[in-house]
Amino acid sequence: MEIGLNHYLVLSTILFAIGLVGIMRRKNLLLLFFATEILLNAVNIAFAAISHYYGDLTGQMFAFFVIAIAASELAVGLGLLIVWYKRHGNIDLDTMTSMRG
Amino acid sequence: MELYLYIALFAPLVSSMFSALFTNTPKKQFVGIVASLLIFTAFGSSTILLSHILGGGDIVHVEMMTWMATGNLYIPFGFVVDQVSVTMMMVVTLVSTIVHIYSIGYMDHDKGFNRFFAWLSAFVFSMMILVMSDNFAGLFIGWEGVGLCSWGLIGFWFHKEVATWAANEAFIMNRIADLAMLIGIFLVYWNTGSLQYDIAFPAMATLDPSTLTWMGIFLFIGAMGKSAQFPLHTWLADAMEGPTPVSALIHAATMVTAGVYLVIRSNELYDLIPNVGLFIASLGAFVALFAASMALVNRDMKRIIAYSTLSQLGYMFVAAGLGAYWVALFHLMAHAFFKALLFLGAGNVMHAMHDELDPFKMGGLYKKMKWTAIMMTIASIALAGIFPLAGFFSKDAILEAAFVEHHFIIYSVILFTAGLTAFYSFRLVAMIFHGEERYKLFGIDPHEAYKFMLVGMSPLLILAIIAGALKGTYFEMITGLLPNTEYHLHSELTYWIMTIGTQVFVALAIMYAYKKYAFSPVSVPDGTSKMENSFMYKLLLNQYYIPYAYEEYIVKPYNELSAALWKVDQNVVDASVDGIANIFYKTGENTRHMQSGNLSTMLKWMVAGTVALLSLAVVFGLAARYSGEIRTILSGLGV
Amino acid sequence: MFEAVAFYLFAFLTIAMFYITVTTSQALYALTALAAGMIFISAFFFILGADFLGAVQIIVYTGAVMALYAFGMMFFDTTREVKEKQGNKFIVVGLATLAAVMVVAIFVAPIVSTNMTAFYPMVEGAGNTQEVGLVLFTKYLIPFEVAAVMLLVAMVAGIVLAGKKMDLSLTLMSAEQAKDIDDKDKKVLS
Amino acid sequence: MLDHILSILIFFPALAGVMGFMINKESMRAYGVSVAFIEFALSLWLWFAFDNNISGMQFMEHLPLIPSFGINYILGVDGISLFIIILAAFFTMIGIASLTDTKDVKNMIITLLFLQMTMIGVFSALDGIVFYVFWELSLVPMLYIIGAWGGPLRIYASVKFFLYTFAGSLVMLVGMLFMAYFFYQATGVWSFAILDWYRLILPESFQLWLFAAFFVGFAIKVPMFPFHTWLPYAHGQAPTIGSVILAAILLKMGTYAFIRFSLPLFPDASVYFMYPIAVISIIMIIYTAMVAYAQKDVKQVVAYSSVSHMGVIILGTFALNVEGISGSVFLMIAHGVVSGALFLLVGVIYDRRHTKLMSEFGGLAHVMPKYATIFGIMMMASVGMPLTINFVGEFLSLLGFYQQSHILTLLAGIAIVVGAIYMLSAYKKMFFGEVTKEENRNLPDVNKRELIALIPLVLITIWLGIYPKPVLGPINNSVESVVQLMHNKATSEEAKMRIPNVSGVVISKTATKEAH
Repeated sequence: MEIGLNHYLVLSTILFAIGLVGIMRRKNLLLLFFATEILLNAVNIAFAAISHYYGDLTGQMFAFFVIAIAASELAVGLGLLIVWYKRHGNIDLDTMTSMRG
Repeated sequence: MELYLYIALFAPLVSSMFSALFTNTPKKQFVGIVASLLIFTAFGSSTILLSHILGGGDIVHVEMMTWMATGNLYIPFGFVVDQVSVTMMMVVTLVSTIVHIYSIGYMDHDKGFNRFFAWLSAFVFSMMILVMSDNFAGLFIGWEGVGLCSWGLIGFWFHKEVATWAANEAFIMNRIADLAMLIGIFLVYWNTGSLQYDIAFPAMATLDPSTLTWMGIFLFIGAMGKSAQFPLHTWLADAMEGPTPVSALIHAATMVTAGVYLVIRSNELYDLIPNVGLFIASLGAFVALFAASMALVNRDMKRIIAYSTLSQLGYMFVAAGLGAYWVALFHLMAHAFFKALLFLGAGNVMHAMHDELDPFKMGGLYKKMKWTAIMMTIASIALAGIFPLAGFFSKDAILEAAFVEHHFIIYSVILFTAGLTAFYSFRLVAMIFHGEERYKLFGIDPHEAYKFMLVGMSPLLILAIIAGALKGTYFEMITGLLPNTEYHLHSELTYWIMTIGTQVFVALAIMYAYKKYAFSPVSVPDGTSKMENSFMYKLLLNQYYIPYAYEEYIVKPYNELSAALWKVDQNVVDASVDGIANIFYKTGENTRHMQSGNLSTMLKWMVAGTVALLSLAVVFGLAARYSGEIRTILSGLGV
Repeated sequence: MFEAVAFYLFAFLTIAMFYITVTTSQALYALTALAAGMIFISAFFFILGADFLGAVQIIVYTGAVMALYAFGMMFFDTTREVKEKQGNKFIVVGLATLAAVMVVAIFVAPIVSTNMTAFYPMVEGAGNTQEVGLVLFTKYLIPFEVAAVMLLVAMVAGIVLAGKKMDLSLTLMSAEQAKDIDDKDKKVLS
Repeated sequence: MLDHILSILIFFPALAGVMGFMINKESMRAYGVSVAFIEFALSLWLWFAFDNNISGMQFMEHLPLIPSFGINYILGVDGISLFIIILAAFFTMIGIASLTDTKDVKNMIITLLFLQMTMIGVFSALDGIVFYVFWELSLVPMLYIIGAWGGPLRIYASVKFFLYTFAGSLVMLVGMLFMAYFFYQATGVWSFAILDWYRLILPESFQLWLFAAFFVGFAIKVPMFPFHTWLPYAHGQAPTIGSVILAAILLKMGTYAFIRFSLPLFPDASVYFMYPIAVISIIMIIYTAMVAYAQKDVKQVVAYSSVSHMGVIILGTFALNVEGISGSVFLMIAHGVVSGALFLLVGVIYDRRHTKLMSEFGGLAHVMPKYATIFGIMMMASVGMPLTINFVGEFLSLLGFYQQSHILTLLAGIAIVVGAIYMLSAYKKMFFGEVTKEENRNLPDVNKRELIALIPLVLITIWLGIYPKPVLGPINNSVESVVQLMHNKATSEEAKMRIPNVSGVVISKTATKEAH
């Protein structure tokens, strides 16, 4: 049985969906970050798969940059998270209501 | 000659502007004198022009400058002095000179003295434009200009509510007619390509009769407004609120005859459409009778004279409508003289009686105001049409014209009206100057007017007497321009029977008036006598309830409709706009809860929004991809 | 055959791990599951022949990211069970699935439908790392440098943000003390 | 300098406005007046240098902005826009000169100068986008003027004014974008230049839609019934100067745009929509005149009367012949002068009595004779007395439309009757009768400053009423070329018939040549 591009895409879709569920479900900011990582990884799989099946390196390049961005996002995000935690003593999404309209 | 034309035209303007300089200053005698002199200059120039025309000179035609020019439209300020306009110019300048001089005395104690002369001269200027213009647009300038001055002069005593009301009424009612006139002018322009008389009229001969009929009707409606023909007549009686010289000049001698002038000027048009002419004549006859009947019972001296003016305008329209344009113009001229005289006399009486207008409260004034009495009596005789005064020649000509043209109904109506005219004129004269001295009851001490006023009036007196003698000269001159339809009865005998019959009828009417109001005791009506309670009397006294009807069925509904429309504007038009705004506002207000500030909820909305946008993208993408197929399906469904 | 077995195995494992990540109520479990999931994903990269990417995935994600998370979690009260209000599960799952399907569909549709030719085709006879290096340092040199700078900036930012008052244990401090520190911060800033 | 006179005219006031922030309060008024005077003098120079015999655009300026999308800074004037530009400069001058003791005079003058920039920009822009930018920008200063210096309901009025007109112009923007897109489709190049658009012959179905899109923007600005309700609020709340500028210039943008865009771009659609628009105009004329009659506030009378007269302008525009369009352009000027003057006059009495209710007045002719005289002249001009400026415009507009429809012209002509009714009754209520209110007994008559503003208006009213040729001539030339262009472009039989063929065929060709 040949594994084709579609298999990877389906996998990517499933992982992406899981990530989105996490984003919508999670109230803890840290766990929310985890969900974002899942999303990024789901996309990375798709990139790598397309790159492979089309014989084009661009996909891999993109995945590479995505990883870089994920890392920097994490660095800054975690820093902010810590600051927030220092101020408020929790990182619960429901308590962050300063943007109420 | 052009110089005299310009002098005649612009001297009144200079006079008006000169007087206007002093509007805000206290009374200055010299303003009146200078104004009178300038108007007299205009009169002098008109006389020179008249003699030029009489001497067989060419028509003076000048084009001063362009007024409006766009597209194919070209309207200059052009002026023409021909037989018709020179006659009008003579009438206008002569009467206005006299009225100006008279006003120096009459307005003596008025603090608006200077302003009065500014308006009065402005009126003369407008009237001169009206009669001298060589095109319809220029005519319209004068037409509106006299309307404006009439507004200013009726409402001259603007502190009086009635006066300002009457001024507005006159203006607005004239405006209605002016609209029709404007439409008439548009018709002329689009059908003949020009508004110049000398181009437009010859071009009409080739036009479709129905177009011409509309043209004639619209122009005549315009004339009806200025000449206060039924049903636009109510303003004229109310206009008597203005100072008496104004009534004499504007509402008797000149402005109200502008309508007649228009019909005479457009004779080439009306000759082509005899049906409209007949309508004009019938309406004229009707108005003659209608107005005379109202004059029979009225208790306001000036209104009586105003109704008589209305009635005489009816005569003029009868003549003009029947194609006897020169007769109409002749009656216009003669009427201007004796009616102005009558009005100025009435002004004297008013002054003497301290602005009392009810002739029932006068009587026996002959002793105090001999000259005025003589003048008014002669003017009344002229008005009644007794030989050999001016009225006889002109009115008789109209009667003849009606008879010769075989319009016997019109003939009998105006013949009957002639009797009524004689009766109400002498009812007035008798009540004012003869009989008991009822004014004493009201503690009034009458006095004769200033000498110079009386002297100033004398030219009118002379003309009212001798104008008939000018008929031959006039006829020779005027037929250079107007159709020279002469009306000769088939037999001498009929002519004599008719003339003498008319004279006798009129004389009887006069005698009856004297008998009833001079030689039998007259009491101030108090609403008790049998006659006063009769239906006819009330009908006539209330002017056939026409002003009442206008008030009730036009003015009031207009007010109410206006108020209602304002409500509509606020509560429907504006409210719907605000309603649309409110929909957005409410939507925002209601969806504000989405913005709870809960980031988790927001994330969910975000995903939902993404899904919505993505699905749109998918749908449109598919639609674009399969547009061909979709179109086939849709056309299959008959969309 | 081997490929298929590997794919399905790792697919199952990845999905399971990530599922745990988003559902578990224990932060530590989530972290562990995530780390495991990351490693399994790198397996796909190896299967797809993107050796370099796989290596990077392991190094960056499992080595750096997960470590950072682990350290970060030390600041927080991770022993506490994560309490979360649950909304309508179907909506959440449904929306997520829809969005995922459509994103993938939209981005992939043009790739699948049109015959794309490779911009930077794989070089025959060179290892994956070599190829990546070739492309990365020629065509993508500037993005690469920018990414490097970005990482540096992110690192500095992370340190600056998180590094203040590292000597104080915020978790054990009372609310007043924390507030005092906070106020002092504000004063210094102003 | 003459090559760039339009840019100077546009940006000089704006620059002067920015500089104005540095002027101190006491000398601000003198500064404002002198800036406005220089601007007016420049506009007169423009007129002086204007070649009356050329019907096309003059003083064209061309500067690429976004050439790849064909958005360029193109300016130019022809006989249609020239006089509105002069009028704008003139009214800004008059307005600043007559400013009474308002609070914050400095900011007011700066706002006015910015407003002037936008107004002149709108009337000289020959590029769709530049036109649109100025069109929208003009809302901002006006929003400030109403919102900051207005009456008690000023916030409501200004927001309504802004949103209403803004909403309309967005639809217009869509129309413009489509127009440019269509141009791209037809020629392969993007262009927003109006003169380029003139050369396009659109299919009739497109014309109808585009006409409707442009119509919404213009109709709200004019404002046409039933989009007029923002105007009475804006006028009612705006300070005198705001009303003056609004009535005199800003409303003209709508009618001007009809002639600049709708007619030449969509000749067939213009013919198609002629009757509906004429009917709307007639409703507008009569309905608003009656509403004006029901008003108790004299300023509202003038505001509604202004809407009523705009109806005549629209009617003249859609006469689609030289007489009518020339008349309507002339009437724009006339209406600007007259209604501007009337608003100034209302301002005079408002400054003295701080009320605009007519029931508070009465007998003012006794105490303020000069004021009554000037008001009377302006009222008569508004009513359309011959030899005043308004008559020429109204006469020509109605005359022009008479060619299209007799009965509708008759109905529209009711304007001269109903106009007289509300104006005369308002005049009677204010000026005639005895002085009933004690406060009115000692009112001072118009002072020097007010006379400086009013006398020129009176003179213009009479001068152009008697001798309109200097203005009507250039207007006529340009209108002829517009009509000829429309005739040439018209595709349907009916349009060819309705739009007359003016003899000067050559003119329109040179006009389009100059664009390139």
